Amino acid sequence: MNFGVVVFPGSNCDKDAQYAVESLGHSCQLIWHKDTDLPKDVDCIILPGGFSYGDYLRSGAIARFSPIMEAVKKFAEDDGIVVGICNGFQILVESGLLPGALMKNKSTKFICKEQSLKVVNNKTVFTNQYQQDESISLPIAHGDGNYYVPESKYEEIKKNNQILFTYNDNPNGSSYGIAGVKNEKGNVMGMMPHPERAVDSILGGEDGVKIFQSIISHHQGRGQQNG
Amino acid sequence: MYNGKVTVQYRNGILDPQAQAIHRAVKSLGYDSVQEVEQRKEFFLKLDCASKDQANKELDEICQKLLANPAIEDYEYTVEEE
Amino acid sequence: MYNGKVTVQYRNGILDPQAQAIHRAVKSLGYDSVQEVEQRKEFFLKLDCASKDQANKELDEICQKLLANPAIEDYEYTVEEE
Amino acid sequence: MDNVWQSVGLTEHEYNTICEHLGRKPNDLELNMYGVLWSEHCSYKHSKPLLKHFPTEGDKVVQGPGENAGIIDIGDNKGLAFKIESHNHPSAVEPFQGAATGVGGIVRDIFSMGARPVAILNSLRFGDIKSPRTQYLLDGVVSGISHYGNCLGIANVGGEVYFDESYQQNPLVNAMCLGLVDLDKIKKGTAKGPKNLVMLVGASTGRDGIAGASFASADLEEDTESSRPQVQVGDPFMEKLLLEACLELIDNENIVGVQDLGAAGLTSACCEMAERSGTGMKINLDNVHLREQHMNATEIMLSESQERMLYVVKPEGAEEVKRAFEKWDLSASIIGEVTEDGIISMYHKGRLEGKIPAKSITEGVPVRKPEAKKPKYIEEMPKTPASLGELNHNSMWTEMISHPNVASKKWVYQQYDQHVGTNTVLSPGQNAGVFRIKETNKGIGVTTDCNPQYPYLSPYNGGMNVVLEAYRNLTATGITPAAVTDCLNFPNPEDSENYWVYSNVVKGMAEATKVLDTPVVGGNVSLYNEGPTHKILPTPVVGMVGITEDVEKTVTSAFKGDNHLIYLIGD
Ligand SMILES: Nc1ncnc2c1ncn2[C@@H]1O[C@H](COP(=O)(O)OP(=O)(O)O)[C@@H](O)[C@H]1O
Repeated sequence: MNFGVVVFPGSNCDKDAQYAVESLGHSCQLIWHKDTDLPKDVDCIILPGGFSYGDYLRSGAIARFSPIMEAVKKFAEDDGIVVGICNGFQILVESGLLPGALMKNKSTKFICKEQSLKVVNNKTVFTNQYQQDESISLPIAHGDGNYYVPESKYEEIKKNNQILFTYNDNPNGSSYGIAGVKNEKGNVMGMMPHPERAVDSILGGEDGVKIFQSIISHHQGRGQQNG
Repeated sequence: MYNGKVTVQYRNGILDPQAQAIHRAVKSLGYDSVQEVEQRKEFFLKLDCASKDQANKELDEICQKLLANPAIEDYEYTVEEE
Repeated sequence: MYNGKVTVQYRNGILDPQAQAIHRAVKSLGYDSVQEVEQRKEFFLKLDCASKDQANKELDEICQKLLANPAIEDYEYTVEEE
Repeated sequence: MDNVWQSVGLTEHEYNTICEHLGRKPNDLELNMYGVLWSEHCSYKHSKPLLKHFPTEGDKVVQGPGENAGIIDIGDNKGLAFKIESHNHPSAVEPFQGAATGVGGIVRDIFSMGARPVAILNSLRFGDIKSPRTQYLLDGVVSGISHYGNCLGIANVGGEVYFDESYQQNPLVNAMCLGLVDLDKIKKGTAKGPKNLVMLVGASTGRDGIAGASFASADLEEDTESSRPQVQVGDPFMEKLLLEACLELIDNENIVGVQDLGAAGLTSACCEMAERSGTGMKINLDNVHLREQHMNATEIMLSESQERMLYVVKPEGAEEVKRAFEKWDLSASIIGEVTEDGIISMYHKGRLEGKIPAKSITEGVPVRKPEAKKPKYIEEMPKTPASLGELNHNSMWTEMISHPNVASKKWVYQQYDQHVGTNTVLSPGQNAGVFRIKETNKGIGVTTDCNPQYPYLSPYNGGMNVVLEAYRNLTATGITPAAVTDCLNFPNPEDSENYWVYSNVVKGMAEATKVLDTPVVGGNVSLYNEGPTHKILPTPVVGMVGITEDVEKTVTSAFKGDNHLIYLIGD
């Protein structure tokens, strides 16, 4: 499977995401934000963590206008798989590909720690290798990870099973403890925790591997269906 | 030349973590009189537009696209000729 | 009850990287008319003080201690009776 | 100020030496340049003779002191570049920006050598934790480090936070950075080859931090609002772009030399680069991209605006190099060329504004050797320890583990990104930080250490002990120590007691590093750390690095299970 990771100015987890998917045996290319087209053969686009445009104004607010984002939107419309991690999640909500908004952590401080999460929905492109309601542990590292959805929207995304992960003890004040969501169609997801940092036991955990494996397994299944 | 002034603030009902943190800090400094803290952002833009209408139009677009996030923020703006 | 309004902005000559980044973003969206971008913060505090003088005094202290960073920012404030 | 030399913090003797060098009186621009370059911060005039004691050579040493950072050979054609630096006085005035720009400065030192920064540490000292001022400083400093380092995406792998009354007026903020470089791609701060072009890259130049180096070389006064330099605001985003662009240019053969702009801005970068190569530079200040209008030559030459680098580039490659920076939306201006004459000449608006021999500015400074006198407090120290009387072990235990110097610092390092880069094997909270080197089995261990009580009570032995403690920290995690960088934080060296302590601490550290075979490949000196009533304890922070061939074998300090035996090893 071919992954593509977009490099925005200020991205700093781009190479980590690349390393993670490559270490799982898949190919990955870095895509420059000023490009207007995605490489022909990519199957999944990752918007990586970091501080695109220094997080100035609001996290993700400026990066969403990068030239490549038009192509990413088109890719998503055509059912391509898009994953936003941390800053990538912020870019996806700013560009309207995912619901909600990300505000400053309730403590107003940056938080870097191992975080326990619950897999709320395991019937998705991104989570099919986990058990329903499984408790997993992934690193978080963010200053603006406080996810906001108004109640009405919450009811809607809950009904649509769009919530993928919730925090076991809400570290940042997120509405309903939400840590990761997908779009209604189910091909775009964003999450604040860093699965790409949890694919190697020597770094403290491997609970992130299944996210990539879920995507890969979904993709392979889709390939078989098609032909 | 036109001077545009934009104010952006959180929508009603959305808790602003920073304003809350400031409120807590003010209290911990002993200022118990303070009942409420809110904050907002102001932007000042100088626009070299052909007309005031044009400046108004451009500024409104800039607010919508960039300066405010409609999911959580409201904005207002004014334009004056320099 | 008194309504205090504080504005805080960078001192002249101090680098404001955020305003610069916003300016570049506005330009890259095609708004070449925009010549300058500045930003500042506004705070609104409700003070339950015995007198306007008292409110003025407390607000000034809060600005100095907390809301503004005297090394790089200037502040102004007004107090009105509600 | 009665005399011209005093206005820039120099002595009459130093002023006369300048006149000799120039064969005339310096003009205003030149005098100001000498003022910053001959400040302690840039010239080490009190420290040079002492620093000679340090061992600086060894099998692994690729680059010793004198460049932007030291480098050791860690095998597989890889070098480890590392250095520690202080940003004490700026952090006392504006903790957030002071600490943030401190991180920015040390990171630039590393990537200007061609190394990719992979880890940072910070060593912090504050006064009484209960005082509001300490809380204000602490909060600002930690947020500033977090703001800058996190944005750059460099993992924090360790550090220290220590509280003592003596730092009440003068907190210490030392930051260390480590990077990896291919040994055949190391860049140096040289300006070889007359007619090569001098290029200024990165942020525009404003009136920030003018005379910052002199400010760092004087005691902190109670209210120095007017004499304080304009605070420098850091832009970590700009630095990240600069970092990526510089590393993308690593294979470009048209690049002759690279230097970051730190203290004394263009002045020291131009002089140091030229001095290292025995060349000069002709600088046209009209070409410097400015942030503010109407800046004069002195302001441009002395500005300490952050996130700037100086490149020396072959003329035929200049366009290509410029384009590489433009890819990252960075400005690059050609501001001059290298000359044979060994002189830095500065032109502004068509006029020659100043001419200074590059050598005199870095080498010409008269060394100061203050008187050294054994401090009274040491003379008067009782020879036998005071009796502790009846001990209540329970309360002693509780008191110790709840002391702010012993208690967990998680509330600090939780604000730093410790895992970005996916290399961190041992993160803060352990005896030392350890990160792996991808594609190998190797790991690098690093620690910063200094318990200032020891050098205070017994300078020579205490100096040794600081090195030994760092050594123990590394070995305890399974790392073989290899080399040292140090940050010598001391009070005013012109006081003879202070100077005695300073020199003995350094001699003790030198002895220990010699015996342990951990050469000192770089460091930083920060003197004049005192306020109106408090002076700091001698605080020679040691940053020690080491290597393991098998990173899987590093160990954490936690007890691993029931019934395991506990041993106490040593005397
Ligand atoms: N400012 C800091 N930044 C990052 N890590 C820190 C900081 N202060 C302390 N730490 C980490 O906390 C742990 C304990 O620190 P310290 O009490 O100084 O340990 P020790 O004296 O045993 O070396 C160490 O792992 C250290 O790296």
